Amino acid sequence: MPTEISQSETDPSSSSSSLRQQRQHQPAGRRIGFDEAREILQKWREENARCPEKVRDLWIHCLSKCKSLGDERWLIVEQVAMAGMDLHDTSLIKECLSILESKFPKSSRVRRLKVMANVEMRERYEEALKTYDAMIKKDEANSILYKRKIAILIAQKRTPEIIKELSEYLKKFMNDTEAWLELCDVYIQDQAYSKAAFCMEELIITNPHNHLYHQRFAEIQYTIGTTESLELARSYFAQAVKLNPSNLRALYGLQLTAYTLSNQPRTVSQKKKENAKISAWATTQITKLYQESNEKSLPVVESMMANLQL
Amino acid sequence: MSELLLDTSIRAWVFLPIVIISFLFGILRHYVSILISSTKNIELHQVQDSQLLIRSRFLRENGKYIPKQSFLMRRHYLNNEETGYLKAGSRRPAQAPNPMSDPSMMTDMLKGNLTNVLPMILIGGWINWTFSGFVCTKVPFPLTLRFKPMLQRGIELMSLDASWVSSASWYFLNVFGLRSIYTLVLGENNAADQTRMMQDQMSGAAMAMPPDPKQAFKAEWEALEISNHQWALKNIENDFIGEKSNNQEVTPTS
Amino acid sequence: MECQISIRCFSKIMMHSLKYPYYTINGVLLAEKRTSKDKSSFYYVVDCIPLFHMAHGLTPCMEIALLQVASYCKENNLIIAGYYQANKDYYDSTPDFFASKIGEKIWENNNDAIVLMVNSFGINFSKDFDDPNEINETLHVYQFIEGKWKHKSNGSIEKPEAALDVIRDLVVKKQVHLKLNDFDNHLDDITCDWRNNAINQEIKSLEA
Amino acid sequence: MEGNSYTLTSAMRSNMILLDYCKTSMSALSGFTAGVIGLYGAYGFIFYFLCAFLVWAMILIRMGPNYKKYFHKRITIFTNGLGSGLFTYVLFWTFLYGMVNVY
Repeated sequence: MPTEISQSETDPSSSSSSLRQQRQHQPAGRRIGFDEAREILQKWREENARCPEKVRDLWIHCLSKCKSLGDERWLIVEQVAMAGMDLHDTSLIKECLSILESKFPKSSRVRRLKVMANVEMRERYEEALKTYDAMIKKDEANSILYKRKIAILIAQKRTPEIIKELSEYLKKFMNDTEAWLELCDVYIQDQAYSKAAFCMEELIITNPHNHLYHQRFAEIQYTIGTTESLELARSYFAQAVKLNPSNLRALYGLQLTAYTLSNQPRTVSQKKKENAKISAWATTQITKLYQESNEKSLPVVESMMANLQL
Repeated sequence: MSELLLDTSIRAWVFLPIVIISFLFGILRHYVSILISSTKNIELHQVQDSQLLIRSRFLRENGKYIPKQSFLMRRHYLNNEETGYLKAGSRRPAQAPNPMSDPSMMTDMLKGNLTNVLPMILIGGWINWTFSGFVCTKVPFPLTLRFKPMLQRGIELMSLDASWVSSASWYFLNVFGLRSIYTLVLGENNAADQTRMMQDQMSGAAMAMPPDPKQAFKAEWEALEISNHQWALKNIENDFIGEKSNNQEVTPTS
Repeated sequence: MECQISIRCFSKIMMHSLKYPYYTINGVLLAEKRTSKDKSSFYYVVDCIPLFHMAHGLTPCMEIALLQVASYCKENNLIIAGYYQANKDYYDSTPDFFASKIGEKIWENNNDAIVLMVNSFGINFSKDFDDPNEINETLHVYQFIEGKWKHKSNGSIEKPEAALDVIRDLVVKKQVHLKLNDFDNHLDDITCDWRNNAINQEIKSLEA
Repeated sequence: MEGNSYTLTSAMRSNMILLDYCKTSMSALSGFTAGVIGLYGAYGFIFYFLCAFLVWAMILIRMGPNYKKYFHKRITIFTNGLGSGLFTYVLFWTFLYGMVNVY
């Protein structure tokens, strides 16, 4: 059967609505066969999932002895090495790196892994930065090296420098959604919401069908909090709801924004009425969702809604 | 249908060997090309250019999903007369890639020739020489006389029907027809490709750049210049509350 | 003023931070409502509601969550007693801008409110502790004094030894922390309940 | 799916590769068959398109109604690689036809 190209939010296997992938959890206590282990690892590689303990387990129990992996083996070894770094498991890292090094003695990718394991992990950040700079000089178009540098800055919490480096990076690799998202986060932590909104706009342009981008943009606009941005927030929450009618965050957001807007001083009564209507609509949608799948939370939600009624 | 009867030893000594040779040769060539191909470093400015073009295209196509102000700002950033990136790109002197000035390019070209063109000619010539003059087989469909020089290379017989195939032409037929078989046999992302991916980094970011970036920039600049902004989210809430849009002032930027 | 944290509250905070070690997580602390006459300087945090692990720094979801928790509290005769947060950065256990802001909001309604910063970095729950009070060091209590959140003391957990046992049982043995639902999970999947009644029951049975 | 989904390019590429495999195998096998049974002229080409259509229909049936999970458009499954498949088909057809019917 071919692989699914689309991940729907309703699919339980990918239920996270995080913009980034997050930790995946496999049911524990089950023997996992060789092929299955391989598939799981592949899936995690593609999704950038971070669950080092499970990766290590799969490697030790299923895959480390196996020779029939073909060329996928090297990718898996790299993945396991990364997991090892997450866990500070030096012997595992050493094992993986020696496998990779004997196969690819001159690879810059392996070299990067070595720097990560030997320099970054020991928190000798300045040295790592220097090494990466030297590597970038040799291979200018290698985006991973730039990202490593930025990651080091993030680890050191050097916010102004992170912003500077990330912007520089994004001038070179303009369509790196991951980097835009990171920059957006950094700006939010810095309370530079309008700049964060700019980053989100960039992401919306690259994929206007992703409701999560719209929702996040609306959240940022709501956080800014002026009347104008609240109206923007309302529109984008509405768009997110339109793209995914079961997006609870967007529904709540829509309701909250409409409520806040109608409570703004100096609002025209016509607008007030309109906002009230939207708010009521969102409320019914939310109630409907709860009635369908989580009846017992309904009382709390309803009493909260009562506070938000006009 | 075929008034011509071919000797079965032609089948055993000409027809089949050509198929086998061309097949095995294709596989050999594949591995040799892996062996000598160099890992190519992409230039930073190439990546940058292609990313710029993609971003501009996104802006044109999906710009309607962001507020008007943001759209105009981005368009200005890309298109303004003094510092706009697209403008600058289209003004940049066209640097014709001169193979003579760039030694790495020359070796790459040489390698490409070495693995693709040269062997084809060599083997083709050799086959033409070894198996010359045989009528090998017949294509199972009628053809016009125009195909005669194509299919009957090495046989100058006026009276022969056009659908008969000579040995040299049979070889070329094999070369073309087997191409997709190679992907089947060797695998699309076969050993070689993945190893190369490990060697350097994934350079998926650098898409194929058009040969002349100046032209591409100019075209993109023009396309972006004439693109308008129609906010797609205007009055979107009214869909929910079932109201015709009559209150323009609700939308903040328009 | 003294403030003591129940085992249930502490273990839920720990499970939340262990479920999402790479994110900034936060939640609110709940205490029992006190009558105005009750002037004891003792403050007992019974429970907590784990709220978010992503989109840290944006307000709409936070507002919704606080409103819902508030109405939950009203029903169960509880009050929001404070806010807890564990930062993404292991070395940082000071309240950031948002922690202070949300803390202030809670403080406006309840002048005893605290901000609890959590940092369990480097603590290995599976091994024995020399001194069970060591786990108190995972919590840092901040109080709102003269318009600023000031570090007051380490947290004090009711019966640290028992708390340690509970956490060991839940996290190391049964991996219950992976089943803990916060408000973010609830928003992603409406069937996940942020009250975590099943886990509450389990903690109760372990405590007994 | 509704709008609430996003596309994984890697998965899409792997699907395309798989589809290519199917197509190539299909054209090679149908070429074999056509050669062995000795189809001549237009019948051979009709046979090719018939086979391509059959494979298309089979893939569609296998995927069921939610084909959008795997491919964007149904018709691309049919058109993809039709031309290059024809080359392969003609080669195998000629090959087997020659082996069986000419000598």
